[in-house]
Amino acid sequence: MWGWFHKWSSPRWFYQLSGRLLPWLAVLTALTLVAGVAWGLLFVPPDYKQGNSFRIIYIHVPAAAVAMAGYMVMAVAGAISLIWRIKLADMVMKCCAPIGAALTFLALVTGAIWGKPTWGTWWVWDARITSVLVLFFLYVGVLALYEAFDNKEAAGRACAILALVGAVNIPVIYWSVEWWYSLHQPASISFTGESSIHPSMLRPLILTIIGFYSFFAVSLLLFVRNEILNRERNTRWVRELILADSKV
Amino acid sequence: MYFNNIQELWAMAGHGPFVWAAYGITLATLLALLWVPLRTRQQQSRNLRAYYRRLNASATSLTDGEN
Amino acid sequence: MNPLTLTGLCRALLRRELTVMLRSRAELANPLFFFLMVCALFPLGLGPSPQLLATMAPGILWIVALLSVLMASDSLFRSDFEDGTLEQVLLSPVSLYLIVLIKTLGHWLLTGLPLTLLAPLLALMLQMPSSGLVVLVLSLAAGSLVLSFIAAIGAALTVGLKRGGVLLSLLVLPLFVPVLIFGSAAVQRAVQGMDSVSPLALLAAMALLSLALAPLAIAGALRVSLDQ
Amino acid sequence: MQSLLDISGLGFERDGRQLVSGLSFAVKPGEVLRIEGPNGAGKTSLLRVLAGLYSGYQGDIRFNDELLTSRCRPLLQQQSLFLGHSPAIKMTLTARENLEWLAALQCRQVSAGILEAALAQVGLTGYEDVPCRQMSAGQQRRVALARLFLAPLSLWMLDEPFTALDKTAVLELEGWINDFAAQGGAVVLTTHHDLTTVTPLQSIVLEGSR
Repeated sequence: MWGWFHKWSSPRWFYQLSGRLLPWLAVLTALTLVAGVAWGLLFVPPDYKQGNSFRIIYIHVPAAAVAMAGYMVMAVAGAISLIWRIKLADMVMKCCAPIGAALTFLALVTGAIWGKPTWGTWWVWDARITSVLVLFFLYVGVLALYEAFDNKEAAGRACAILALVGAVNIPVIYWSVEWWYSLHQPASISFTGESSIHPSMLRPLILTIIGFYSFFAVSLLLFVRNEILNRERNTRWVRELILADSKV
Repeated sequence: MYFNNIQELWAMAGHGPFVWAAYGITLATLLALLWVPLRTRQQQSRNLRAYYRRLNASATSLTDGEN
Repeated sequence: MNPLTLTGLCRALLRRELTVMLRSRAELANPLFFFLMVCALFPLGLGPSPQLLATMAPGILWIVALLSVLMASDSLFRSDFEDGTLEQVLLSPVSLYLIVLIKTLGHWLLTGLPLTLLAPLLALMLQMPSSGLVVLVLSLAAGSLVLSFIAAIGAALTVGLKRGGVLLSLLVLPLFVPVLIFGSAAVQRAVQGMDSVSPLALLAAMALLSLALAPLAIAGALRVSLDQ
Repeated sequence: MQSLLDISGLGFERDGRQLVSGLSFAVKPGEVLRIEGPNGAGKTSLLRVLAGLYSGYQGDIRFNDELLTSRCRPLLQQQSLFLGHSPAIKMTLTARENLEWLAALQCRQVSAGILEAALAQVGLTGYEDVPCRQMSAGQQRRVALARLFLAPLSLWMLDEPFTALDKTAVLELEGWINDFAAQGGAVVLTTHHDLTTVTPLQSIVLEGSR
């Protein structure tokens, strides 16, 4: 039973597989993002209450969703590398962190920009945005911990534990922030009030969400491939690949 | 298209600057998340080539790396 | 040389923790003075008006208590790491989960609990209505336990690092968010006369959950930090 | 005679350098094994790998023919003692409190008699209730060595045990090692001090990274 698991976790096999997958993923990302953005920006009528600023939803919501999913991917990869000590999982975890942090930051910035024209303040203490802010702090924690260790293998295992503890806490954090938000319900500044946006306007959102997920995969594969080459430098296949690469 | 001309699209009834700023920052971030790995890939192959040259000089063996 | 019973073992481990901490009494007082001083800063910063302070008191007390627990937790494993006793703990056949559980509980007894007992005094200082005092103590008792265990995870992760102090707060503050939310909400409700059973119940649930799960993460983190 | 500790094909690397690879040796009861080599050759690391403090190694370690996985090593931990560079005692505690706690870590209840006998053996009679902070470095090292006499052990792992010991203490320690070996115990140690009076002495030399 362990045969396939072992084969799948070999960096070389992953490098070859990702090489074949990347072009298709890149095309999928480009198509969905361009179509979704064009549809959302150009063709959908403005929201009767929020005007045109609601169009930012098409990038804000996917960024927040993928950032959260990215943290879960990081935690799972960390768990795999901790339990079975698979190098590949450690690399995937290490590469998830910067991408996830960037997407979380993007969600915060687009959220702030969206808040200004709609509610007149750059920062809205809405339940969703506050949770994304805490998620951003979790990412910063993992990045800072990884940099603090000299021995990178220990750094990987420490970050795996932190990511797991964080992942266990994310539902509690999201739920407690929702509870906190409903407790201090200010005037109905409801950010996440998609329900108030007409459903037909949300269709482009599906496209952009798919686009952001596949973008995450593309960027992650690119980072992981670099990491594989770096860590497997003493192997014959990497050497042949690099030296062959130089002729091109 | 909902907007009749480019000026209307750009202005977006006053919300244009915000919408375009948000989309601009998103585009920049996504491009950065693609450009950084591609950039390090080139630097890395340069470093690894130099590393292999040093390796040749001291002629140590390579593992087959099949694990 | 008869083998040690489980209760004997727990008693020996706990006695050692408490003796070590009680031997350096000054160190124990630091979190308390920190709690006192920072709470005193708020009226200086926000102005002395009793109404303003009364409404802010639950939040201030909880935030400063949280920071005091965080400050006290940095030294949890560091002194044992420096004099080599932590290495012997990892070499012990006794399950690391148990040792870490008792060590963190002992640490909480001498840092988290005193903070909880000091809080009512500061609440009066911050003009908080006395109707909230009981709930304040209850919420801080359960809350400081959760905070101590979460901070212990961060301390275990950063014990091997030279300048781990600031990093510790960076790691654990996001994890403190739910505790702070329910803790200060419970006290605020009590102050306004509403019943605060549900937040308190949630805090108690979190306390039990962290009591059971956190030692797993702490043990794992110690193994990683010392496995270099 | 069946070997107590059997190492085959042991290899590990530190900071990217392969310090040891393909190392195989065995330690039989009654033997004293000294690990030699230049500084940075991995002597301490090898000892830490044997004790189970460092799990980043390849190869097999068998204790009484039972393969030690990095997770479960209770048999080894119960019958052996590892003394590292630092004496592993709390300065604010007294010798008695330190030894009681360290014995509890080995699931052993130490009666006052045994504890005082162990301290007497290392020449610390009367120091039972003195905080270790007020002791000299040599005396603190003696408190750590007293742990060797708290319970019947079959393996000692000593890392530079002679540091901070004066002349007489060095001879005493060599005597204890000889007695322990005579009674069938095994000792693995690293030291720069040349062991004159230790009898059946094997040694392995780590050349250090090429």
